[in-house]
Amino acid sequence: MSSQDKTALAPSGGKTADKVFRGVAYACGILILVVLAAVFLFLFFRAWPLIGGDQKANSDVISSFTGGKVSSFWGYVLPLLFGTVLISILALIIAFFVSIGIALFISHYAPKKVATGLSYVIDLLAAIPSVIYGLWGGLILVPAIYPFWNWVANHLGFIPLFAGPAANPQRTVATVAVVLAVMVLPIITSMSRDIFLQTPTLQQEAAYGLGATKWEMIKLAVIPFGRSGIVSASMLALGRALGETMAVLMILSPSVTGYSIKILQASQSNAIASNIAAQYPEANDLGVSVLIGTGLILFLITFIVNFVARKITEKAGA
Amino acid sequence: MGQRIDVNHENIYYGDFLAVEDVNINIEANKVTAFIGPSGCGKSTVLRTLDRMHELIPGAHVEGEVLLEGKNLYDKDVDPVSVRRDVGMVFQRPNPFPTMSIRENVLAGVRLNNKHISKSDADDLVEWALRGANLWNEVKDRLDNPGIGLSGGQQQRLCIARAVAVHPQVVLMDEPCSALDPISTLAVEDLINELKDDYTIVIVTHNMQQAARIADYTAFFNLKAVGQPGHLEYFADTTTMFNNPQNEEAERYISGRFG
Amino acid sequence: MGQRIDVNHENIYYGDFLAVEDVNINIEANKVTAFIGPSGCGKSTVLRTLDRMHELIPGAHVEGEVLLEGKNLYDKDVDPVSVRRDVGMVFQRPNPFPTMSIRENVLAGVRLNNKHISKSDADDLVEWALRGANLWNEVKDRLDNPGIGLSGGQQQRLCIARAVAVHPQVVLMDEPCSALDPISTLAVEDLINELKDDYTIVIVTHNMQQAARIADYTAFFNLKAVGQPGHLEYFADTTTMFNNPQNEEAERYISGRFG
Amino acid sequence: ATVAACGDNTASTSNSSSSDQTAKAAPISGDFQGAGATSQQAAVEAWIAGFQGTNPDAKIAYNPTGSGAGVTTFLTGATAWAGSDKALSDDNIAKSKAVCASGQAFDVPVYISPIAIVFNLKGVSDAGKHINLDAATAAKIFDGKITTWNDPAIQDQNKDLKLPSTPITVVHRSDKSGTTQNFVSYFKDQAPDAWTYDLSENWPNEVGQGAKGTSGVISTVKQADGTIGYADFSQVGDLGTAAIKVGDSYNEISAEAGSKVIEDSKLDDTAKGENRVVVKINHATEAKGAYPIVLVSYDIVCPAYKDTKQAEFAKAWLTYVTSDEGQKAAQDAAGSAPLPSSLTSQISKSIEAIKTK
Amino acid sequence: MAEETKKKNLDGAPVIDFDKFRPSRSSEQRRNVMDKFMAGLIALAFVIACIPLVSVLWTTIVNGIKRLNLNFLTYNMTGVVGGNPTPSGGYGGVLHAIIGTLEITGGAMLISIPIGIMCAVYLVEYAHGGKLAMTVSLLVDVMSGIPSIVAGLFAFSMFTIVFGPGTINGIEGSVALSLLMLPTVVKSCEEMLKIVPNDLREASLALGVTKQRTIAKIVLRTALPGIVSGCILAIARVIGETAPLLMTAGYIASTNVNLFAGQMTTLPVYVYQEYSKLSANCPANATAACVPTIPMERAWAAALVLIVVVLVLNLIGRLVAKIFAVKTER
Ligand SMILES: Nc1ncnc2c1ncn2[C@@H]1O[C@H](COP(=O)(O)OP(=O)(O)OP(=O)(O)O)[C@@H](O)[C@H]1O
Ligand SMILES: Nc1ncnc2c1ncn2[C@@H]1O[C@H](COP(=O)(O)OP(=O)(O)OP(=O)(O)O)[C@@H](O)[C@H]1O
Ligand SMILES: [Mg+2]
Ligand SMILES: [Mg+2]
Ligand SMILES: O=P([O-])([O-])[O-]
Repeated sequence: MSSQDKTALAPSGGKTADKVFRGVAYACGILILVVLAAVFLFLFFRAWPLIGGDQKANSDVISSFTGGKVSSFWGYVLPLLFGTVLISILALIIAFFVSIGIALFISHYAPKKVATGLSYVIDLLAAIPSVIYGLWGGLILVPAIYPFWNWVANHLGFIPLFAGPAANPQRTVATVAVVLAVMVLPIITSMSRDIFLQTPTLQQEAAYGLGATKWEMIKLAVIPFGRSGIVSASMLALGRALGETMAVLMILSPSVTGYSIKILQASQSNAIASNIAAQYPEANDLGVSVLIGTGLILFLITFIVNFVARKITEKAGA
Repeated sequence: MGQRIDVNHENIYYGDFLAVEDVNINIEANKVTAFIGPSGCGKSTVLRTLDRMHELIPGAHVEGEVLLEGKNLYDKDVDPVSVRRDVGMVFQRPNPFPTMSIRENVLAGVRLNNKHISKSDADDLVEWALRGANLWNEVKDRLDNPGIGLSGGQQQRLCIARAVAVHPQVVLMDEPCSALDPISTLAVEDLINELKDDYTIVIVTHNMQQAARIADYTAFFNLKAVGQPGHLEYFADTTTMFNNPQNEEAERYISGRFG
Repeated sequence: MGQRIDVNHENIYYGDFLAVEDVNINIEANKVTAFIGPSGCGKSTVLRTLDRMHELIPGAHVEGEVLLEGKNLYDKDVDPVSVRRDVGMVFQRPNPFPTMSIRENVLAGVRLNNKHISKSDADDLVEWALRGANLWNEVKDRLDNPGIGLSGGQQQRLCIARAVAVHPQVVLMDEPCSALDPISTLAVEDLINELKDDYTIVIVTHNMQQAARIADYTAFFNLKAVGQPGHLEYFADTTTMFNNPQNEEAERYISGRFG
Repeated sequence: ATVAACGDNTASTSNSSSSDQTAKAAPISGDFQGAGATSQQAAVEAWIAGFQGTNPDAKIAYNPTGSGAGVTTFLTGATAWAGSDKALSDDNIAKSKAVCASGQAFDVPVYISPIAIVFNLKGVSDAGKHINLDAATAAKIFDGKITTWNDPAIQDQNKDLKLPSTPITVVHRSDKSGTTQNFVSYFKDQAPDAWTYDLSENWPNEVGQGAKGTSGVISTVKQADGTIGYADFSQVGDLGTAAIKVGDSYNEISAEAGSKVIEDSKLDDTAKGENRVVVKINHATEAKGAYPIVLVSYDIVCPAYKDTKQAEFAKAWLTYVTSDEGQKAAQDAAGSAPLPSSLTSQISKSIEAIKTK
Repeated sequence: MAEETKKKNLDGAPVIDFDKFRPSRSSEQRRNVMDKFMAGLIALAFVIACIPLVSVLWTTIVNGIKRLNLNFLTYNMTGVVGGNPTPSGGYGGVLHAIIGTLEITGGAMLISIPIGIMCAVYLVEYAHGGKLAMTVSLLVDVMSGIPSIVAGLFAFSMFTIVFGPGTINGIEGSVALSLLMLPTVVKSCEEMLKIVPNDLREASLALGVTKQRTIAKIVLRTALPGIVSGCILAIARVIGETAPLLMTAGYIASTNVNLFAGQMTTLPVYVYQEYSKLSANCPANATAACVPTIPMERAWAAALVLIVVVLVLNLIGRLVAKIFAVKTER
């Protein structure tokens, strides 16, 4: 037998390939750090005049952005930040439950043949560009959704969030949140669907074997298995919502400055990303620095959000 | 009290593939019935039709009748959930719920029906079930650790504890001891012996000694050839099966055990 | 020719947890050595240190020596890859490669190492290995079907075929028969008997009969208490172990088998 | 540039015009880029098509990035010219020295377009009727001081209309925009008491709703009853427009009416720098038929380029664009107002200053 | 059975009154109702989601089909003036934008997919949760939150610094997009690699296969369908980006096939630009062939083309996934 002329522990081939592969993998890992550092440094470098430049010129630029209402950077960016987070969280709340529902529908309720088609539809929707959502939201949804939000404002107006009167046309935070929810929904759906489908049959059968109904089986086996996947999908979705530019830009009637949770009224809030897009084309050099400063803040906020989410995931996974 | 199961003219399919053909078997109440036979002959498949787990596989379906105390499990108006509540199951591979503690694993089934169980009732039940599965002494100090942290054998015993904790009328076991060491196996066999006072037990085993030790009746499944459907070759009480089988194939198979 | 393994003062850790303590054992070349013992005592753990699979678990490490023909596997200059090429392994749960056909599964060890092998050599090898695992007749007509489509028992035999196809010098088996029916088990046992002409075999089993049937030497592992490290309690040739053990614990354990 | 012809809509008639071309200078060829004001986009498209009719080998691209970005890009030297809704700032002029081969950049008006006050009001705009507004009333509406359509201030000026009590929804630009600045500068000049905000390209208050771009404003105005906004005249469509009080009459919007106010305006003598032609719009004009709310958009070029080809192009381009032919093309494509003859000699003088040798 | 045979296992075990835990009629009913209710709710979730989805598609198709013809697909926007027809008989088209979209997205794929996969391999196969790996995977999460507009600014400035001010070209857009794709690729590959059972790695390693070959031929191969669908999602994430491309790739009316020089139009930018034009002017003396609403019509038609391009890419991805599909365990 051929094994007989083998000597014990003869060096194996492929060691160089092994090393190279490993090296490339490490390099790619580290590249992430480098790229991120580059982005960080650039943003910081471009935003530097805000800190190190002529403060008088800074206030003038910011005043020109706000019609003289605000002249300090923080006074400018914090309301924007508030609006960004408000819109994104609302979108996530709307999308989350619907997405999990759809994911479960595809993974565990719909007949297998139909499910493939349905998940194809959802995948496709993830690919609909935000500019199309912007078109659709601004031209179709805004007039169509007005009666509904008007109804909400009339009947639930005692809740500060829904304080009326509902703006007409509905170019409001509420409508934008709905559009962003539609946009991020496929992200959460397709990721959680994939995870749900991976739930080990053994786990599911264990639950069924105990006499669980389908829903109980899902609670016992599917959701716990998919939990960290759901959280990370939601975070991806939140990240997308926080950074969404075109749809917000094309739908929302923004405020210049100020904090408000009146989501059914127009000109109450604005988001950082769409504000950059709206101001950038006409901004001068210093104006661009201010806008990049706001971008840096947005970047930091996504950092914090993701960091917290990450900690939650880690705890849940333990 | 355990309940009897009668299987009449059962054909079992995976999609278009007929996996097991024309099974007729009467499983007595409060007895232990063992399924033996070569790999791939359909023991697990038949077992899983007894609590309608089979139909969870897409495309899988069953023809014929499975009567639990005379009531066909496959009748239109029968809810598979209630079938599985009355007919418990222990699987070939241990499958504790990975996110749950040992304690919660045991209680998982009971919690479905009883949202609020008093702490003391729960404690009692956990202890009873874990003792029954011969796991109590090993885990009593770490009931709140995750069930997935146990070794394979321990996990399987945990699954047995979980299954009996809901107090089903019939318990199906698919090679429950194949991952267990002899001491645990013995404990489980003892448990099976005890359980038959209250339940009907059906067990798939590849260990003929085990079948001989614990079963009252033994069903021998066979397979004409690979790709052909399996079938029930011979069914007899265990003594007859192992000492004086009236079926040539069965005899060959059983004596082959010691070949 | 098989090679001998000598384990000296081996302590095995999972992170900080000392799982197995001070193992000393001499595994003879071209013999079958069986590991037995209660669940959780560390049989699998020790076995996995013999081809450095243990260190794949993050945080896991080993103290002491494992000498393959006098050469310490854990020496700095030893490549674990070449260790694993010389020391094959069959696992407790069947794990065929899901992307590969039956044929490719058998050839995986050869192919993945970028060895070029002519079609006829490959055919011969596939047939040789599958016959050895008593699977040839069942699968010869569907060698190009996916390996994952086989039943559990068939899958495990496929994994055995895959392991022997690379002609290792030592074959480690972790409860390879726990998912097999008796006929397949028998075939595998026969195979083991054949293989020991060329290879050294170490097998973990919970089936003492199996150990008695096939092993030349038997090692009994034990566990003082749960949470304590396991250890090698008693090592002897199989006849002594089963007929006249010089160790009380071992005797209790072995006789308990038939309790 | 050779492969780029793929998919081009080449005019089958393009050769016919090359006969009269022979009389003039040799046709321009090469790649030329411009960037800047979005307002000029439709006109520039027409100009490019027209220019290429006589210079088929010139490949011209205009990126409507916005005036600010257009000027910034121009000042890096990456573009041959910039389009801008604003005249150059002193700072820009200073920076341009580094980009131009010699001298400083200058701006000439190329595109004049009236800004319409558009509204959507049941029973009025859909009946094809105008409303009359004076500067103060309009300013108060856009400042949220007048909130219903039947407010006496409006009703008094529109005796023949039956105005409903519908609330007014103001719609304004949400992005930084030259249109906004030109629009509110009218209020600042003509109704300083009603409009107290600083002049800015950003909309200064939170009245009503903001929308991105002229297209956003128009579609928002269309979406609800009672809305009022402002937009480039060419985008008005079937919305109602306001006639603005000039002197004692209310003048309706039209391209010619927009041209008249420029004709009646002076050059801005505060614009420092050679060759510059910057219009100081005379919002107080009382010229007959003039419509005072207009946007003037400029082209920004260097008097000398490091690459003479660019200089040749810039000169030919501006010559064409400001010619009657060019202005006619813009009028057809974008509905803009023609450059008044009062400006043309100034403009030609500046263009002549571009050195092509 | 008699008390004396009471099982030795259960010595000391509490006596349980199982009737207490029997399902009562009400609890059974509650569970059944809950099950039905949740099934209903879950199906409802799908229906709710379908409303906007169908509406988006319907709107795009109805509005887009009007101008979507061969002429639209085979011409660019040169020589298009106002609402007038072009010499070719159409009203301008998207050929240049289709080419730009494919090239820029392709460039982004070539940059980010290899890096992303190898980074995931590093995280899952090599790092074993070390400090560096924790940082990397944390930063990947963070990176997925980079707003696209910031990615655009980053690429713009990088090219400005390296290749001189005012540089605008296709590859610059690819760089911006790859920054957005990378975290999605890494994350989805990471998830997919994690799902590959450890059994398979062990089986391969135990055969004496090197780690590199185990990863390349077993792990990546097993995860391939998941990776492909992850990459498709990542492409889907960027193919419709508008804001960063406005800054980096620019906008041009003619066709440019050179990714490395000159401005390039992509479909989303085209849609946005046409939307911004809203309507075209038709002079008073214009013929009936002059269509004032043509820019919006082109915008919708291009949106439809964009959706179709995405659809085709998806189809290709699915086909690839299917061809290499792994049969999962029973
Ligand atoms: N999910 C499935 N889809 C298709 N065929 C299946 C499936 N599960 C099992 N089979 C086939 O059905 C037949 C019976 O399989 P089964 O698992 O019941 O055998 P078994 O007697 O339990 O074998 P073992 O002792 O190996 O567990 C086999 O031919 C098997 O290939
Ligand atoms: N990956 C792991 N991490 C930490 N501890 C482990 C791990 N695997 C096993 N152990 C622990 O090591 C000890 C020995 O386990 P091992 O699986 O080797 O036992 P065994 O004798 O093979 O048991 P069985 O017969 O059930 O397979 C047990 O206490 C187990 O809990
Ligand atoms: Mg089975
Ligand atoms: Mg083990
Ligand atoms: O042309 P504007 O976008 O600045 O109005």
